[in-house]
Amino acid sequence: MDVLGGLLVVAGAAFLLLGGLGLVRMPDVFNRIQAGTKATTLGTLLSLAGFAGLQPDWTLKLFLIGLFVLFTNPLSSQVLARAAHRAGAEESPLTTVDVLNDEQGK
Amino acid sequence: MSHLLPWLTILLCIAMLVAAIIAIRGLSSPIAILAAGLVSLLASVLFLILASPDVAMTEAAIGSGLTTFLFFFILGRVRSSENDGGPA
Amino acid sequence: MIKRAVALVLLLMLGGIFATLMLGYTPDSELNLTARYYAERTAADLGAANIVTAIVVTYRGLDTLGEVTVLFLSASIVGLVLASNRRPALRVRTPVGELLTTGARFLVPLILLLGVYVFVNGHLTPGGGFQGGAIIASGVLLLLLADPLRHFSHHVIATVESLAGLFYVAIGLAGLFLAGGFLDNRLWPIGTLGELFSAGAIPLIYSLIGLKVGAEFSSMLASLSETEEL
Amino acid sequence: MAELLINLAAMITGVAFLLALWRFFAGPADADRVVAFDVLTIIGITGIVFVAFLEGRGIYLDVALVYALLSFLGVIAVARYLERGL
Amino acid sequence: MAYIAMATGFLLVLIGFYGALTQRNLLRMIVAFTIADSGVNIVIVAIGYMRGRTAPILDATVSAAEAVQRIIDPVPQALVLTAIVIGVGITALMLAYAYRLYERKHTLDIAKLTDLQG
Amino acid sequence: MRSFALLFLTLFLFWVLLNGSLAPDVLVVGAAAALIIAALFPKALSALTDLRPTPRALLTAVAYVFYFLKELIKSNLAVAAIVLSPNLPVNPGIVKVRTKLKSQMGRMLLANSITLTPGTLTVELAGEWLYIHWVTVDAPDIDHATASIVAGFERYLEVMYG
Repeated sequence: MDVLGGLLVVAGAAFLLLGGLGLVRMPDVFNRIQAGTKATTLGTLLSLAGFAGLQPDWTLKLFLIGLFVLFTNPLSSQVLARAAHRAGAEESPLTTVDVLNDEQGK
Repeated sequence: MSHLLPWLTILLCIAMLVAAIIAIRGLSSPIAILAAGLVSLLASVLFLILASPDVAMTEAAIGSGLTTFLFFFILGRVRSSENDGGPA
Repeated sequence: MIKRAVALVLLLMLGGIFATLMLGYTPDSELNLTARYYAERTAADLGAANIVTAIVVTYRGLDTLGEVTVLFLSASIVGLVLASNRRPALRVRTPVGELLTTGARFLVPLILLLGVYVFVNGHLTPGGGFQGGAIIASGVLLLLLADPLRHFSHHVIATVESLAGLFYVAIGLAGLFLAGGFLDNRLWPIGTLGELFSAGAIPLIYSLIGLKVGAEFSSMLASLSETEEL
Repeated sequence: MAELLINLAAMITGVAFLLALWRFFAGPADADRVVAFDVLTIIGITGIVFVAFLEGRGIYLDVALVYALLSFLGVIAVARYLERGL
Repeated sequence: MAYIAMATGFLLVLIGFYGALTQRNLLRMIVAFTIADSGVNIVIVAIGYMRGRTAPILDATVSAAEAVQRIIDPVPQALVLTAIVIGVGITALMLAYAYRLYERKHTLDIAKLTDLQG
Repeated sequence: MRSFALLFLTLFLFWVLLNGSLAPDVLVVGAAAALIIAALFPKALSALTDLRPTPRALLTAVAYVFYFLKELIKSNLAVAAIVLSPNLPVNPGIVKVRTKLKSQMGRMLLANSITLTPGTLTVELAGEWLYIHWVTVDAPDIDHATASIVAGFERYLEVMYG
């Protein structure tokens, strides 16, 4: 159980690292939000599961924390993405299509 | 395993100093405010390392939402003639 | 330029003072006299598991009353300073997206309940009235972010605030007559360490402080939100 | 074994923290820094759970709970400011 | 750890004061003040920290009997707790005054504010 | 009335989870607090508000959780593949898709799920239209994009919320 928990924590940390790496490497704001949200959400959830394995007494609290992360993290990312788009954030030259830009007449 | 905590402290302290310097020398006002918010969020983790969960919770509850919001609210109100002074 | 040089010189002097303070500092290895008293007596005398709470609410209860008053004063002054230009109807430049409104409607009750949890359990877990009040104000803040034109009733906020304050002082006075002194928590038996209904009046007092602090922060937010865009 | 794994995880999380911090420091636009801020707060939640585990105190998790539920408010405030809604 | 935290706290105070003294924008002076505020809080909490001890909350891990040997000094924490809350009140007050000032003079730049004089 | 009761139930359940105890004093305080908060926010939503009270909906909810976790892990492996490959094979763009969901809670869950799954991020939600940022755009027109992004989750959420 301890080893399994430890492995889960390491996997979570690896996903967090992936999120950080994506944040540094991706070309524009939207892609960075993508990498940031997904990888860090899964990373946090996995670490919390791992700690629940290491300390079974804490499972309930860790579950609640995971639930909150699951709801608040995508919400803040979406609001931020909308704001970035409205504020006219620069898109990477690789961008192929942007329906929203065309419709808002920018 | 407690030898990890000093390293964590050092990491947090470096990050806080970097954020504080951004807050002072940063280019734009929103980033300065955001950096100040980051200082208080990291301070909350530091308080937890210093074994004061009460203080850490206060800092997390207040530093994350309330203070940042107050600053951005006033900044949004006075936005029209943005004279971003910066250091003299 | 001269200003900056003067600032640097001042800061160098201040830094020197700080450095000598740091060099002269040796950490204690034993608790000092006051802390030892609190550590030894809190559990037996007051029945509170969180010693910081015991200090804030009971041992230094009068100071906390003063602090809440200072906060009340600063909230009132913020209201007063911003009072002259209240406009009923403002417009928002960018409407709020549906995602944020739905998210706020979903999350606000949970945030408020978390605030209640934090201040009701102030004597057992980290947290208490000040943290709980700040969390409740954060719930109000999320409402405000999701609907910038929302109108908060100053009347209700003021009523909650003053009722909480009134009961706080009343319990303090009751302590003077029924127990050992002003704000003494031993109005009724202190119960078993670690249960929710323990530590005498501490959960009640801290809940009242929580409501009062929450109302004060909310009133600051409400008076700010009614200002006009310049 | 578990101890080794925890050490490894702490190191990896530290590197992730530094990467996000770099993005906060360097990010060309305001929005980039806000994304970095968001990621830093989420890594902070894991950090708090780490501290709770290392100190062996379950009650520290309450702080993580508050942190998880409130840290997104700052990001939303900034976002509303950026889209000129505040 | 206490030393590292204390040094950081002092440095934050210095950085905050430097910012408050050299900034020209009133809003950013207030930001600098809040940083100095956090610095002071960190210093006070760091003074109360003792190596190898834990938080002053009694539960299954720390019983009431062994509290004296196991917990750190709770007094600085109670002090900082109130200081943080008051700090927000002060910040809100400063921001309200800044808003009023902007309403009158239509600038937050210190140099321009002193030039205009009424 | 129904939404009030459901909100109360959700809050009460949350309270019990938070405290992790079933002592009578905890339950009394929790019931009082949940009652007051539910009375203060008649407009508030809970995850149960629009949920259809049929056994089928509940079973679908359980299935949905597993489907979502599977997609979440798949999405992270996809992001990993993109981030770790040296030449960043991205082809980003913003596309428009349509949803059939009417309930607000269902739409929020849909948006959140889309944000957390392979290469997609909800940018804006306006009426029945969702604007989605897609890291690797395969099909820019509405129908294809709807089929490949929304359909999977909608199948479950439609049964749950309608």
